[in-house]
Amino acid sequence: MSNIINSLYNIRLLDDLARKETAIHKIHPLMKLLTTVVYLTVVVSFGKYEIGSLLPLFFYPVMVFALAELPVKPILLRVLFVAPLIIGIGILNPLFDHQVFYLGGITISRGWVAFFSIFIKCGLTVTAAMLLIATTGMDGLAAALRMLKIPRLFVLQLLLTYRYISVLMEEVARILRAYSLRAPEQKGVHRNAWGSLAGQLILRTFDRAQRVYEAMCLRGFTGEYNTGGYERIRVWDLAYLAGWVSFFAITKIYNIPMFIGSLLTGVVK
Amino acid sequence: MHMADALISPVVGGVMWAATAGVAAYSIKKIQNDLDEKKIPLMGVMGAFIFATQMINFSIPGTGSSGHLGGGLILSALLGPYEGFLTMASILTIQALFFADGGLLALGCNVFNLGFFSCFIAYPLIYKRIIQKGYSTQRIFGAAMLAAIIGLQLGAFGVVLETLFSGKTELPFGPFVALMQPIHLAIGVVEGLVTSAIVAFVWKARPEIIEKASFGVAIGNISIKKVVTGLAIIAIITGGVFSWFASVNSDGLEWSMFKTAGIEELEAPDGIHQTMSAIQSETAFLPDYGFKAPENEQEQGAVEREESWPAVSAGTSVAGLVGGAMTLAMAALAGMIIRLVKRRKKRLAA
Amino acid sequence: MSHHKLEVKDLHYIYPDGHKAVNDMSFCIYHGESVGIIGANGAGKSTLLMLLMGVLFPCQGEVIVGDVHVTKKTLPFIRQRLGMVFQDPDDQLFMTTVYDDVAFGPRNYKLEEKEVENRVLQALDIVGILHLKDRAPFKLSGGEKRAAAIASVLSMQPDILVMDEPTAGLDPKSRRRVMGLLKSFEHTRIITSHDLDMVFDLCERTIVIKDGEIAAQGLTSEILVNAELMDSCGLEVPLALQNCPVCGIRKTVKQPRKKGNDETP
Amino acid sequence: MSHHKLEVKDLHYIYPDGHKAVNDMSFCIYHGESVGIIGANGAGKSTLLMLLMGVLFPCQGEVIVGDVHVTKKTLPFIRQRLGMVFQDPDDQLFMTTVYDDVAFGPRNYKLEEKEVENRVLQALDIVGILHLKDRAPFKLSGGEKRAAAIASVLSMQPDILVMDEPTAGLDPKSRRRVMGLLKSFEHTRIITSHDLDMVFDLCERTIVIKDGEIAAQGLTSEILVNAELMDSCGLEVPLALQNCPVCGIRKTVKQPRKKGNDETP
Ligand SMILES: Nc1ncnc2c1ncn2[C@@H]1O[C@H](COP(=O)(O)OP(=O)(O)OP(=O)(O)O)[C@@H](O)[C@H]1O
Ligand SMILES: Nc1ncnc2c1ncn2[C@@H]1O[C@H](COP(=O)(O)OP(=O)(O)OP(=O)(O)O)[C@@H](O)[C@H]1O
Ligand SMILES: [Mg+2]
Ligand SMILES: [Mg+2]
Repeated sequence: MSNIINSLYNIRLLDDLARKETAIHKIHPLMKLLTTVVYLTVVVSFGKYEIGSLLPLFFYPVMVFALAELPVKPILLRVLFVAPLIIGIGILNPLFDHQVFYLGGITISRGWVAFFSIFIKCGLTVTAAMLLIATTGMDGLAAALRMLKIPRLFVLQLLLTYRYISVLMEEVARILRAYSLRAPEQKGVHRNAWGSLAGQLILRTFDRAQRVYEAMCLRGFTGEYNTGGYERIRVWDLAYLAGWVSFFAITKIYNIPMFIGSLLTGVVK
Repeated sequence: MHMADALISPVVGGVMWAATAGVAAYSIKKIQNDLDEKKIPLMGVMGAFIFATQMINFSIPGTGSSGHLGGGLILSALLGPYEGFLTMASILTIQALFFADGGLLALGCNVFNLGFFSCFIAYPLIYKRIIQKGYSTQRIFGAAMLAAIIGLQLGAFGVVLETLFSGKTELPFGPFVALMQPIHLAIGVVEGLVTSAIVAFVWKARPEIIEKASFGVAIGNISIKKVVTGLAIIAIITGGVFSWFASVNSDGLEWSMFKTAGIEELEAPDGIHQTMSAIQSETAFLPDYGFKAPENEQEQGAVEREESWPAVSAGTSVAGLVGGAMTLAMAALAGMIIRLVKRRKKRLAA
Repeated sequence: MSHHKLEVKDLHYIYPDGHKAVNDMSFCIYHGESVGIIGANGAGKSTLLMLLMGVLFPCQGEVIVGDVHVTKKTLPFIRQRLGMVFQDPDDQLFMTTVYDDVAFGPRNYKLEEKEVENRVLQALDIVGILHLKDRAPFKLSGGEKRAAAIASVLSMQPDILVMDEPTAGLDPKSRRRVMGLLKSFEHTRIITSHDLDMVFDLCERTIVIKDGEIAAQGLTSEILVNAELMDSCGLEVPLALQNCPVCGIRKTVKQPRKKGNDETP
Repeated sequence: MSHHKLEVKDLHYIYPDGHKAVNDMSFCIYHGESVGIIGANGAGKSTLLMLLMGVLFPCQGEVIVGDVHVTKKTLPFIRQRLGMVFQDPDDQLFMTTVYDDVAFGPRNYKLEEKEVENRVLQALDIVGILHLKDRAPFKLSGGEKRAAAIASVLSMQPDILVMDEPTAGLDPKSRRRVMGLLKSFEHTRIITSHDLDMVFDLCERTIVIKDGEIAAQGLTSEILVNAELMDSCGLEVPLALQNCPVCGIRKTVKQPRKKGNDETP
């Protein structure tokens, strides 16, 4: 119940954020999508014991957060929400990987290093995906997908699913509310009511689908979802992509923290 | 049982993406031929329905815990397998984007695990076979239960394999399987119960919906065979290309030697050739060497334990720690400066 | 302008489950007329509207818009001429912003983006929700949603406006606003509603439906005051005409159309 | 019977997105009273009802039923005393037959099956749909669904009945039936509606809400005829009280509760 309400807020929050008008929001959706994909790939391409060289990748989310003026807290909360699952799997590392090494007299387990590596990667990847949607929005993303020649059927379906999630979740919330009012002491829905409860919902869903489609046809829909002209890709958009991609490439090739570290420690010596 | 980005390697992610894209493309083609345009919004709304029902936690009798609907099977039963698969794909896409369930790179894996097995294996080979003899409440129950359990078992096994191949986390095969499969047996039972309850309900209330879905679309054994063959080919080719790429760049031991030597060597270029190959291998999506050539698997496994661990010397680690801290501090600083500047600009404008 | 005439001949419709929802209806609506369609829950009003719009196709009989029969082939033509507002605005708003939703129709007709913008802004202005144009439809209140749904149809500039219960769930003020809007629309209007006071106020002519058949049709000022007819069709005389708490029960009126204007704030 | 008093003190509620929906409301409803809650779309009526039912919990202030504060702990107790009928009966009916649906509540209280049956049959009888007991809820007409939803709450024998827009979307006859039913219920009733004629007819007392605050409360016969107040809250005087075609516009009434009865068929 509170779960479903929270989900609704989350969707709506990201949706609202996507309607801001900052420099990042104005960048072409396709470029943002590509940047994100490259970023994710680079993040996950680091080995399981690598932490140091991963760190420069923090620059990307930080910059986007700042430039797009996004609130940090709600998005990071979402990341934490996913964390238990990752921790659940990651925690097995210290259990199975007992090898240790010494660093300045301290014993450090390799398993723990792997665990932290996973943890950081989780944070970075999840944040990157949320940032993409929070700066691009679903319509923008759909436009980008169409430019990538993803079949219109799929894109259309994606958009409709997205749109109807809010409507249906509200319906579910109302049904659950009615249920809990008459079954005050239960957690979850009792199995006797499973089928009919979900069944009612599905019948309504079917009828709604029918009506939605009819409403679309009545307004001249013939199969192509027109979201209005997306501007052409500008040089600036390309520069954005190129800039980030080269940064990612550099972090991938050179261990920047090590470089900085050697410089500093070298100076100290 | 969503896979997360952080747990997969680019190779596994890429291969599964390719496989999923292949199945999706095939499904789209199938649907376009069928061209019942009304199905598009139906798929959209059904996707939303699955999404919404996943928020309903059903109490699992006797255990005090609760589970929710996976969705693949019910989508196939109500819409048909191709539509079901595509719908599942958009649900997972939205979950990845908005809820950080799974991730964009892992999307291929997730769609495959949750969509392919239930829509293209469990549905046609189990559910449809049983239901073909005619609908009845018992048969719906049996078919849904069996199909749901098997679909989820396959999916869970997929998760195990993908995780192992990715090698991001230290999980011995045995215990992992022993952990995953029973959990998903329980989830499968719930899924089966829910699916059969819903399908039985819809069948009683609006039989035309269900009967149309299963008999309207011709999903004979031939097309299934085609899908599976196509998939196998895609998987073999992509996997092959990647592994070939891997072995060319770093022939077995050499590769691991290179890794062991660590990064310092990179900064001391011994001629253009070496640098190039170093860059290439570092950028070739293969640090974890997910796809091992089968013949030297043993050896490879043994070597890998040693290899991906960077050489540790006190000097480099201190430098690494200092540098890491500096990098993070710089990132934070940059962010704060931008915020400050923006805020000041706004204040000036106001 | 007789080409905007809408004619229904011997219309029959049976739902796939065998339910006879529309049974031998015939009527004709002329250009610029405003016609109310009333009847009890389940009488067949919405089904009739769907048949007019070519959302459903009759089992027998025909619908003629101007000189064109409504068939699968002529649908694009028909739909450019008729605009329909659904009973539930949620069914109709499917884009992420109100603007995009209202622009959906014009964009489908491949108009220039400039022209689309003109039409959208104009439509939003008419219904008084220009300030909501960048909001998400699902965050609006019930009344605002209804207004957005109406705008999304107005932007297509239809010759015939069809509305299914346009005032349900609206507060009295918003109801008046929608009524004002419908009054100022100079093309043909076809309206179904349980709000008989609105029908009384807006429609010159009324068609009463009972169990899928036309029970009566004629001047609203004659039909709606016929207590017996209303009663037999699960309806009743509009509230404004019922027993005045001050002077007792009187049910005859002469000029229904004048009434609402005095009251509108 | 003062223990069925419902008291609201300094109630505040802010939706997680920061929207202030309820802002410092205080009122008290006594046993057996029938109270109308009215206000424009988005005024905060539904939010208020949810706070009363403990579906939402206030950010500040409290709701007291009898002597019990509404908190997470007291919810089972509260919900046995308050029954709520939702705006859309579809949300409320989820079992496969009307009987099971009405029996759902009592069964959750672990009553004897004999007692359950008694209650169900009695509830169905009150709303007049005993003959529908073995039908599937989703196959009923709108009015029948509404009646079933009410029965499903009555069977829990609440001391306080809460209804959100009980007559929306109903045809005039069904509306009268629901009104008759509410009239005959002798416990406390709290009703929100845009159907001010119904409120006028059913409720002795009315609370007017505007932008989450109480704009006025008092006798219905005084509040609803106050054209200025109504207007400032996005409402208007009930239709039956608006210009009587015979005696002109008059807005004072003495005995609202008598009116409807003469008309009900
Ligand atoms: N998809 C359907 N399949 C079978 N019967 C249907 C379907 N839709 C509607 N009906 C039936 O057809 C009849 C007419 O329905 P319709 O929706 O036209 O009524 P209506 O006059 O619009 O009622 P309301 O005032 O409640 O909106 C009803 O008896 C209804 O049960
Ligand atoms: N889940 C929500 N999140 C944020 N704001 C909400 C939510 N639900 C309602 N609101 C807002 O709170 C205000 C009060 O809503 P509420 O549903 O109580 O209105 P209402 O008086 O019942 O209106 P109506 O007559 O349309 O039913 C509205 O402005 C609405 O936009
Ligand atoms: Mg209708
Ligand atoms: Mg409300």
